[in-house]
Amino acid sequence: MASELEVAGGIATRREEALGFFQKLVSGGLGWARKNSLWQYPFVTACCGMEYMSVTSARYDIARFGAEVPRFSPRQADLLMVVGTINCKQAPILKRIYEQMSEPKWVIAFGVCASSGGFYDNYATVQGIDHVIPVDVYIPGCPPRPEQVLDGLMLLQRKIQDQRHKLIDRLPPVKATAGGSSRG
Amino acid sequence: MAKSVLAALAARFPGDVYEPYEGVGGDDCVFVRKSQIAEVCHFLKADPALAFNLAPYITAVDYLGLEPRFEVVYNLLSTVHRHRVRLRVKVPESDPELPSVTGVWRGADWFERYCFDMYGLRFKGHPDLRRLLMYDEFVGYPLRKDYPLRGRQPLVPEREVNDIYRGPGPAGRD
Amino acid sequence: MASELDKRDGTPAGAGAPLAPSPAQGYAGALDAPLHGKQMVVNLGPSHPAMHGVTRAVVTLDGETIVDMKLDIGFLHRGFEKSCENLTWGQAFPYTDRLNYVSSIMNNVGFALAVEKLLKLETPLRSQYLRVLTSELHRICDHLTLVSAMGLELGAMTVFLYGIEARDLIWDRLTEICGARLTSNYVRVGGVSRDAPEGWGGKVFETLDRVTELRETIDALLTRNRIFMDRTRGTGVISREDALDFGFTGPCLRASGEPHDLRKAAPYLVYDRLEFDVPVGRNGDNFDRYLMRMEEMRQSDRIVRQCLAQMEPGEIVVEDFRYVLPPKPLVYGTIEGVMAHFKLIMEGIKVPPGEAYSYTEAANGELGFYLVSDGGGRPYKIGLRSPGWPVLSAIPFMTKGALLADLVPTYDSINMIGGEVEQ
Amino acid sequence: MTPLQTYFPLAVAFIVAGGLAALLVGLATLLGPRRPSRVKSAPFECGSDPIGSARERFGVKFYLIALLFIVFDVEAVFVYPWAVLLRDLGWSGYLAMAMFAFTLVVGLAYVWKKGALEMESD
Repeated sequence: MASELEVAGGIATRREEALGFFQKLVSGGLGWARKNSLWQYPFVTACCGMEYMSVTSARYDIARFGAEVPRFSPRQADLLMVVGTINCKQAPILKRIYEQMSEPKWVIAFGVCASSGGFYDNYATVQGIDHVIPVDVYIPGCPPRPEQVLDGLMLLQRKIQDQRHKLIDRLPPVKATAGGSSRG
Repeated sequence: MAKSVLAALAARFPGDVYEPYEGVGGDDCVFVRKSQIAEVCHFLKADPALAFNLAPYITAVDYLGLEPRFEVVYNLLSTVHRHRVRLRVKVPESDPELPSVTGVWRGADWFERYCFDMYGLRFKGHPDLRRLLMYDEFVGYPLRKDYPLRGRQPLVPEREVNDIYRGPGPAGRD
Repeated sequence: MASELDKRDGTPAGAGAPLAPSPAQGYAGALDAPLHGKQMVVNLGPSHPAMHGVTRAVVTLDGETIVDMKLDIGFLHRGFEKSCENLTWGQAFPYTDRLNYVSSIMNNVGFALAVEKLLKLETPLRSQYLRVLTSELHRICDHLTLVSAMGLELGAMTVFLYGIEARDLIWDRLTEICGARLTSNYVRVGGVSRDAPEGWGGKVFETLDRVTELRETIDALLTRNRIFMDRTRGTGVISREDALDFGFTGPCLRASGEPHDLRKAAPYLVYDRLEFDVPVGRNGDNFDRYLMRMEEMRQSDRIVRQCLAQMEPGEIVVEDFRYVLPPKPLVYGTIEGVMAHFKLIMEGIKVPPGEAYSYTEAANGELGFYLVSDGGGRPYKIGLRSPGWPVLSAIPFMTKGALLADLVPTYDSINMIGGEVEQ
Repeated sequence: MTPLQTYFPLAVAFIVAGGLAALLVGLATLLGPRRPSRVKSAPFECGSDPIGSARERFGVKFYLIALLFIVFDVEAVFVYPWAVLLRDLGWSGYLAMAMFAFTLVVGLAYVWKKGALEMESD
């Protein structure tokens, strides 16, 4: 769900057109609802955390975009905000938290270190969290100014609005696979 | 007042404390033989005239190419007399083992684990000598001069990202 | 029968006190037989708000009390030393910003003083004043962040909003002088990079008044707050000898009663011309560490005002092109300027071979840089003694036997900054 | 006002409350996509591998505290309606309540002396 941007295209029959119309209606409605209540999981590690504090505080208020509530459990969060440098020891933690987040979920790489490793090009740092998890919006800046963060959030909201949201979206429950290390 | 520290040390440990010199900016430094470092530190802390009661900053340096390759540096401070001393201990690469000073100060615990984690220097008598910063699956000692700068050992299988061209990165140590 | 029952569901092997000889012979004894619970191991992992996202504490709990704790750090180890060994001396400054990223200018000043100690370089008076001025502004930011985070994690949301608002105001003034809100990259070897814009002093005075107002509001909200006192008074206690034995420096050491402050013990830059006093606590618990920060903010406020008063116009950087980039007109105009510029950028400052240890009083304590230079333009080794490092290593000692809920204010009051502890 | 009408506002309140709750929870479960996976069902321990199981035996003092809480909480529930009707019940109501409260105070004294209230002792 995170970043598969399916854009409906090609020649559609009348029935598909009708169905398409309802699809678009539902997708638009769900997109509007989801984009305006993004509850974020602040995966804060480094200096961008200070800028994150300013973004969520009174002056550059993120609450105007509905993303004010930080939820520290992946079950209740829609938006994984990776704030700061992710090093090789933190990568499995990040991957597990991303997988434990419940759909629909999106990922923002907050700051240059999360987007591409920043100027820590050495043995310890993961060169960008897209090596570990799929990312929706990259926010440059070290640390990015709060306005940049809000701009990144608005970009994500436009993406959510244009995304295709299905009304009933189920996948068969996974069969109890035997064994398998939990670090998978 | 600084000369008294080196004088007291030279008097107390004639053979093991050698080449005292005045470092840059007036610090007094002295070399200590590897086997005696624990006793010297114990003496420096216990002696009321010196009273180096603050846990020292311990770090290691990798002089690749010189014979005793590694060197462990102890920067001590006494908050009573407000004077400092720097002990330098030469450690050959063939036997990177030296006695631990955690018996003297409990604060030295993590500094020694850092030296072990980054340079591979073992400390005899350390209660819990494991890697401090790097993960246990990491092979090798990253801060050694012969370890490559970008020697990443990822824990998680890397996803292939083909839309971004990553340049060669900053110029290495030419 | 009862003793059989007692034996079967007695304490499992290896946890709690060994099974006492079963007192359950008589009927009454059975009721008083100790029924120990099994100790639960909780993993306060890296991605946890109380652990500031970068430390993992594996805590063994007996009910609510912490029996044992193992700290696992390194989740923000970014290879500071290795990276800096492959850069020139001037390029290492942005890396030092990100060590204690809440008060970044202090790391710059610490690193610049260390390099200047190796170079035996004397910086002009105005640049020393500017360094002290901006360092103290960043010290206020650091203490504000600690107080607001401590308030937030003990439930006081308003304190957090006031603190961050005050910090944003100071960041605005710092943006005017260094160009960046947080990672200032303001200091250079031999001086500072920019002079204060005119009228800056007046704006700093206004900001300081507003910050004082906000800080006194926070003080009124927290210091005599029943809940805050109950949560922080008497928790995370460390005595003066233990603090010294663990290597505490800075506000955490002074909270335990040891009046050691490098700005007074070994004054550097212009600290000997400024009068300020150093608060010293008594019983080394979280409440004292919080009071240290509040009092130090007032002292820093005094220092900044004195600096602004005593500062006269003059050179802001030493006029020696072997260490300092020449101004642009000289670079474009003269051949020496171009040569100096090229040599400095490509090969860096030629620091004479040698090693030096320099120490400054950063917001959390003694920030030490142990530099080794092999004569080339790149540092051979940068050893960083971060003030928060030994304090964090004492957390298992300080919280042994405390309640799990006391771990949060203790962890906050030592102001663990991932960037400097895990380099 | 027939007895039924007096309870009508109460019924409306229950319906609105129940309906709102059902609506919110129902919409969330209906519209929420389901992508179950093995890692997602593993317990969340701040991103690291979970250690030990949550169902451990903990000290018996927690059970005692919970039991005492229920006893005295229920007593508080009885006190509320009595407090509302204090004037109308007159002395007989007061005496009845006093008897009820006194028995619980005896219970509290026994528990206090027995030491079940201290959390420190194991």
